[in-house]
Amino acid sequence: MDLSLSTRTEGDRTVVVVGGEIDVYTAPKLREQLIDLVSSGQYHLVVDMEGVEFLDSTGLGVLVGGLKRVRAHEGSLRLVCTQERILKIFRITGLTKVFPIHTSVEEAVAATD
Amino acid sequence: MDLSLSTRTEGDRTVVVVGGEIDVYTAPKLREQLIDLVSSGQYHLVVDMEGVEFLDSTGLGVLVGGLKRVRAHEGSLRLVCTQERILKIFRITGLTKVFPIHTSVEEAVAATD
Amino acid sequence: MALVELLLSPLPSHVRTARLVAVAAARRAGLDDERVDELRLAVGEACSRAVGLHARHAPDVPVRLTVADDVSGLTLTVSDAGPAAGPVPDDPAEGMLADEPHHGLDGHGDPDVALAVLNGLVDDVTVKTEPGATVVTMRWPLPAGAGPRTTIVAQR
Amino acid sequence: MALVELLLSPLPSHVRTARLVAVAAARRAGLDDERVDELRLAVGEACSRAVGLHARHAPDVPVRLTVADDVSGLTLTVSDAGPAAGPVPDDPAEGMLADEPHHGLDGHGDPDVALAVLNGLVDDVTVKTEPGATVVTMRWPLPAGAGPRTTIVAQR
Ligand SMILES: Nc1ncnc2c1ncn2[C@@H]1O[C@H](COP(=O)(O)OP(=O)(O)O)[C@@H](O)[C@H]1O
Ligand SMILES: Nc1ncnc2c1ncn2[C@@H]1O[C@H](COP(=O)(O)OP(=O)(O)O)[C@@H](O)[C@H]1O
Repeated sequence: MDLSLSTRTEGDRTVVVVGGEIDVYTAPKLREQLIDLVSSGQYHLVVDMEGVEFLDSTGLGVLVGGLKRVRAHEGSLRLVCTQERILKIFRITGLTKVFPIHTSVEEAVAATD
Repeated sequence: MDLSLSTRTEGDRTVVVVGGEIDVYTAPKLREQLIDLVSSGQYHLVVDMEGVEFLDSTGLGVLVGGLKRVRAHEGSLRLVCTQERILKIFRITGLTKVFPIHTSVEEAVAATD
Repeated sequence: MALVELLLSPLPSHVRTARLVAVAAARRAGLDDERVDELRLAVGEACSRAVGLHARHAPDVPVRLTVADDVSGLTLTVSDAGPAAGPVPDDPAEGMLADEPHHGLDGHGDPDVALAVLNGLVDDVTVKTEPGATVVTMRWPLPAGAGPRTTIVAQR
Repeated sequence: MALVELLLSPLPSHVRTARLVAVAAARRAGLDDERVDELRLAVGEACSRAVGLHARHAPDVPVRLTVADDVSGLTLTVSDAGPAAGPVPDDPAEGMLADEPHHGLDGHGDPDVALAVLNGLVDDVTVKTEPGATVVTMRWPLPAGAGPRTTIVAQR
């Protein structure tokens, strides 16, 4: 399964909907996408992972890279994820402490903490 | 995809419905099935291949083996197949001259030539 | 050049693994679906043949599949250590009908019929035989601009 | 013992091939679906790690995956020729946040984070390091009576 990416704007947030497999093969596309968004001045990102079927540590690295980029501009990167398999990988690596993880895009878009 | 097999009787014919992949891994099961039928006195077989997704030369060998067995009892082995990919393998090996190939189970069950 | 090499102990189930690997590599390289179907069957034939020969003659030696792709196309080889391949039969059906009824009872098919299918199926196939070894080489050209598929839909 | 050995030139797409092979072998061996998901990710991590190291340090040397199953279980090994693995980081998140922003820009992830995921995920994993080489060995027990699935429905 390949990676699919689409982006839309909701208020001051940019929602990136990711589907398919984020692995060492497809992660560069996601990295490009995140870099493009930050370069074009979009610093408040919501990454919707509900359609993600596979995520490995390379994908985690890309998300952390995105987080560092938006933080450099006082931005935010929020995740939407309710899949236990995927959440487990965030827990194993301690990244649940680093990313705000929401159960829906609405919740993530509304969040301000 | 594994092999699925089911048999039913229609008049004096026994219809064997085969689904999935007939390859070197699953062909022994089909061979067993054909041997069992002949051992139990069923010499007029119709093999419905419409659900077959993959067939290799090992599978062809098993069908030919079945044909030889029923012929030893003046029986018949008819195939039902309309899938071009599968028909091609029968053509390449010259087996279209050996097996009566029908477009439906009804046609095969009714055939007497 | 991207290269995958698969060594398989001679078991029927491993033929499936070989098909999986070859099909995945072919899709990745951009081969179209119809050719992928052809390749799946061709690799299966070459590997069933090799696995059958090894099971009978060299059970401890692995069968070797390589898949390589470069801009010009996809090249697959299947190497076995069985007795050298005979000539491809003109009329495989006749041979199959003439076989003893117990023929193929070890679960493996007839290596010559596998070769006949390969030859009938693949445009560019060569079979190189030496005493006690055979290498089947198959080539498929790749469509221009073929490559890995990634869907990017950006709506800003 | 059924053995599959896969040699891969160090390309990201080959990590997918490795996952495919391992998952097919595990399903065939009868591993349950939840464990298969675990194995898919674990093999992916071990191979991404190895492929990344080879791409940087030994681009001409293939990465090696073996899958073996016997009655007691399924054993997978991934061997690389990169610099020996360091200790598994206690807090991978911290390390990732501390990395230079250009880190991982060659498309490959952090080998230590991959190891941390492997360790957190798989119950029975050992990492054997020598200077310039690492072998990751993972084992999964197989359910009693596991084996290839074939459906036979006979209604006479
Ligand atoms: N290498 C293999 N050896 C034996 N059986 C296999 C192999 N690969 C796949 N299978 C069998 O075929 C079935 C279908 O395979 P596949 O199409 O790859 O997976 P699925 O449809 O379950 O996603 C699997 O459940 C497995 O039992
Ligand atoms: N080894 C691989 N390398 C790169 N891409 C792959 C690989 N295996 C699969 N893919 C990609 O993932 C897609 C889905 O793979 P898979 O689930 O095996 O097949 P499908 O769903 O088409 O039956 C394929 O169409 C292919 O583009």
